[in-house]
Amino acid sequence: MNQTLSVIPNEPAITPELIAQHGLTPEEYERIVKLLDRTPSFTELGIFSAMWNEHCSYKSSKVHLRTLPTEAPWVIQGPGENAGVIDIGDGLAVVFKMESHNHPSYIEPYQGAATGVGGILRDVFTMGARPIACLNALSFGDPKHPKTRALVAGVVAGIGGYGNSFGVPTVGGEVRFDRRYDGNCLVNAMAVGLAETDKIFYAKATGIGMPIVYLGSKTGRDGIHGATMASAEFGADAEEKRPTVQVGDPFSEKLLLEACLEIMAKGCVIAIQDMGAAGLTCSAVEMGAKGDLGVTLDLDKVPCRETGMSAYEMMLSESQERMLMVLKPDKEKEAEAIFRKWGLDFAVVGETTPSKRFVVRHGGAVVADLPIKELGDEAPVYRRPFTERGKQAEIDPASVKAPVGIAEVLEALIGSPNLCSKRWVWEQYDHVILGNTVQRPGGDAAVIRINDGPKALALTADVTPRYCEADPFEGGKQAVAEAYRNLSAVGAKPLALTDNLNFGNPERPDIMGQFVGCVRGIGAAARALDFPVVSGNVSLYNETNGRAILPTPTIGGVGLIDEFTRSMTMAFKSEGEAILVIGGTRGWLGQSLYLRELCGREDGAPPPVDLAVERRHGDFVRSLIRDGLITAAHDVSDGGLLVALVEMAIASGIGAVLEAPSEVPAHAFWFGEDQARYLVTARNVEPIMERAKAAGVPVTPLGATGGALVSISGERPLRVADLKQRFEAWLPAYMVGSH
Amino acid sequence: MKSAVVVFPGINRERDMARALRLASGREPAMVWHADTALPAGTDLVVIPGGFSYGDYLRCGAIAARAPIMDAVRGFAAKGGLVLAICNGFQIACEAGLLPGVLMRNAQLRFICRDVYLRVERSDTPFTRGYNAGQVIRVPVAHGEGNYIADGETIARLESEGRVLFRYSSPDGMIDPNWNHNGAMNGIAGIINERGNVLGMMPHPENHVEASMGRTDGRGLFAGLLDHFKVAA
Amino acid sequence: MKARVTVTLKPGILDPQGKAIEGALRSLGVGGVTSVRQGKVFEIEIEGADRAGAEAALKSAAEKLLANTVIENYRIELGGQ
Amino acid sequence: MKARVTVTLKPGILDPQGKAIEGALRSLGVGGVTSVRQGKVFEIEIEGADRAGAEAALKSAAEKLLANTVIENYRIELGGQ
Ligand SMILES: Nc1ncnc2c1ncn2[C@@H]1O[C@H](COP(=O)(O)OP(=O)(O)O)[C@@H](O)[C@H]1O
Ligand SMILES: [Mg+2]
Repeated sequence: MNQTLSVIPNEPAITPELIAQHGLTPEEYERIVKLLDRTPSFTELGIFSAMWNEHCSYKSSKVHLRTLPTEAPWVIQGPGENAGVIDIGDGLAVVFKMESHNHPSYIEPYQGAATGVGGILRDVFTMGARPIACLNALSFGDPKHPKTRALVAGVVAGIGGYGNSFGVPTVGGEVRFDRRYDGNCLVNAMAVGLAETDKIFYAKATGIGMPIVYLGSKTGRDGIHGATMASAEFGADAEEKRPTVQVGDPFSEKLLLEACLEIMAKGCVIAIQDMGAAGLTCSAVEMGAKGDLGVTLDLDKVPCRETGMSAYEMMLSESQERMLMVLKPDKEKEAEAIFRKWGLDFAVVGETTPSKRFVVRHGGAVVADLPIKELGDEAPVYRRPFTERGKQAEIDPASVKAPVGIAEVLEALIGSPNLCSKRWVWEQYDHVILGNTVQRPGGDAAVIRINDGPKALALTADVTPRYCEADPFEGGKQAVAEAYRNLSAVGAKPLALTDNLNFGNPERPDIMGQFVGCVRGIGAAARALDFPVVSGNVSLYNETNGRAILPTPTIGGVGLIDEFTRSMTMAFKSEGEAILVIGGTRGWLGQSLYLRELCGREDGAPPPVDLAVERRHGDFVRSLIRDGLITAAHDVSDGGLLVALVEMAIASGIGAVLEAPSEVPAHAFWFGEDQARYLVTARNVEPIMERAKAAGVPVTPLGATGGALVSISGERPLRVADLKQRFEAWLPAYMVGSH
Repeated sequence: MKSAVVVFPGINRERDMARALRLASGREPAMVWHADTALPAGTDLVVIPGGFSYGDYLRCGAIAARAPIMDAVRGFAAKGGLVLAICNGFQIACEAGLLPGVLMRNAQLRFICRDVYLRVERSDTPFTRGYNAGQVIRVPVAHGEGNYIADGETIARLESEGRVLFRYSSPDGMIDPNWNHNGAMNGIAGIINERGNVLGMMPHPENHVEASMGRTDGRGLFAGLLDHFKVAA
Repeated sequence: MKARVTVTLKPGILDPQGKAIEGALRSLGVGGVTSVRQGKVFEIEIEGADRAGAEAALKSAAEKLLANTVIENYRIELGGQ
Repeated sequence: MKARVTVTLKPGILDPQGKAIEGALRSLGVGGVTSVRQGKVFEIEIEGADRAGAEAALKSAAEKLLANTVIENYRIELGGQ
């Protein structure tokens, strides 16, 4: 195939600088030349750079991701499609995925976060699912860093701005602050949709000579690879051609959703793929490669927003709210009418071919002619060297006692940036639209009724990055275990998870070691808990000036509740009920918030996660909920027992009288972060104790609910109302600049 | 009760509304497309639901208010037909001249979704006969621009003619700025037109209609409307 | 032909955004600003070179859609080719 | 002193609002409009009569707050007293 393509005037010559600007190494470029048996054209170089970059090719992470467990009898589609799909019975499937939009959100917080939400929603409805909920996991820098406040304001407004307008409830997530995110905030968005099991749509094209249709909004110069475009090669009109920030248009996306679902219902669609990162390139190549078919695109047919766009620009544009679809030829007119009704662009831009080549024409010339399978399959795969961090020393609780009493510690923690209420955030999200929100944000997991019931989904997003850094393997396990626990605490059977792996530069062995360790931990936990990974996303190179973010493998968990009216909440229900802690307490202070916020130390081994125990305790709590033996449940995580207990008190306005522990030092007992624990309340303790004994689950009475105070014998009692005030105050006060 | 729900591009609470109407009346409402020029024959109640018609671009409700179907809605209202306009619907009704005033951005400039308390000011209208005057109900709001304003003369007229049907209040019915989340003048959450047949309100009673979901304070509005048509029949 | 329609709030109408910006400018240490009112500007391309026709179209656009004349004023400026 | 800061989207940045308005004008029968882009205008009162000082303050206001310079351009006009 030693042909040359027509020479396009004014295209830059392929120089080593240009190759480097495309993020390709000299070796990778050699590989391209060998594959083609000639020099690539400028457009082809752009296509390769898009297909072979970390984001599309997963070249640093692939070998490790393959180790994750992805199967279970209820998994319909694991990783590899736009989103994962699981069967929830009654002919229904849940489609979900989480994805990051970190860098764009740091550059332009509102639009970056908004388009992140838009992208993940598209992944879900591309598969034929109507989105029913969103979650978001956000990591920001030190509250005192001058950029943090504006990032929080912009990101939260952007997530709300998109989801609210699109019409999906945003029901859960997390918000953390840590100076390690100073130069790199993380915005991880998750979307969950509902489809019929026999009407799931995939990216794989079938049939030769089938029309490939472009749908949605027009193409502009949005988000084209910055480094490339900044090159001087473009000459005098560089200013005009500057790549631009992607702007979200939730209105168009809502129309796109309705139009797509309508033509899917009418049986017009053979294959469908949304245009996400590297837009037209990735979507067209994937459709063809998955179906062992070639694809020919005619760029003169692509609806453009701007004049004079080059083939290179069109192939790499990341304009939002666009789709590519292979249509049944006899349904073309019908499909077009539907799209016109919704006021969207519709254009046949190509067709499938038997050649297995990816051919792109523009202005009468062939600007790219590439082997379609190799574009994806031959992408480099790296086994990057990694070094694993040694185990940290365990911390003796007696050696790290803060100079203040239990009451003061509690007051400090409950009003601290990481433990305080995130109401200021989630009140900007419409969390009640669609009328199915059984449990709103603020609990352990959100609960969303499915259609008119009786089933419901429980949804959560979790990770504890400081554990992941101290011990990647334990941290990876803990993230999965915490998601499992949050789902169990509302009475849901955990079914499957999506992961969003945010790390620094994988070319650094220590960072790669974090990645490898976390993935191993996630895999181990997912396997032990029967909680497979069905979709995910990797975001690497999150670092500034050589300083990486904390390793942050966010876990999005989905669980199923058979009868939504019986989902469990964490608020105390009435006075005089027994409070029990399920799970053992050694008083583990390594990497705890107590250590960090009160002692100014960030060291020690994080709490180990015993997966067999996690599973046993989860099963136990779910059985108590199912059999109506408990009145409230809450998992114990960051901040430990007393923080969890106070959250239950605040949620209800009811206080508690607690007994001081005898075996473990008080500060370690109340604030240690031992895993696999839940707090529950019950009117009748006997049957629970009996079951616990039989199941081998440690259950310890802690006290009773009642009154307006949280009091521990020997400590200063605290008013629930005052604790609530502290809990609620920090974030709103921070956002108006008062601290 | 035969109801018709008007659907503009970008409207997104039409399903919530359809469910509330169905649960109240046992009947599926007709969904009417913005480009249509007529309402289904025999329509008793027209509903303009919540959402982001046309993305709320330009001004909330501005573009929808000029859609073809709105002439039919205006005609229907002019003949005394009942129109229920909620959230974006309220904004559209104001822009369409069916109701006076404007909904500006919330005073704190943020979108707010939370349960609020409303004092029902009158029970002698088709929209509020399912409640008692002075009753306080709890329903959600979800909007960025619900801050009702009008000129002094209009406000005075609304008040003197008893056209404010719902007001943001404390749980025990006090009108208090601390319980007015969007800064609306006089705590106005919902008003009717002069003739009393068009109601615009920001909160979402349609999201609180099922006991199994925890709250039913929105039911009174739909039950009242049903009652109104039963009595009329 | 290029044109511009500027839409501003009528005097006396409360402008919460403008107020918030005033406050924010103060806390950013931008001195001397005593009042801010926010409006909209529409940059419009209109076909043909008939100024009178264009002006009529723009007036109708402003009246029918771009401005809510209950609370807003508008101003039309016609540019050159 | 009166001033005006006009903030407009940079060329090439998607303007969903402008696009929706274009469509609406077309269906309202307002003829000839081929493109609409929406921006913001801030009408500002600034103390003192020192034009240079005012100009500096406005520039800082625009950079820090009024415009999002990642996606927007701004223009400052100083009026008379
Ligand atoms: N960004 C967010 N969006 C929506 N809800 C959030 C967000 N951040 C926190 N929440 C909600 O606040 C509650 C507490 O969050 P978190 O402290 O992270 O819980 P947990 O420790 O149980 O995982 C949860 O219900 C969560 O869904
Ligand atoms: Mg929890």
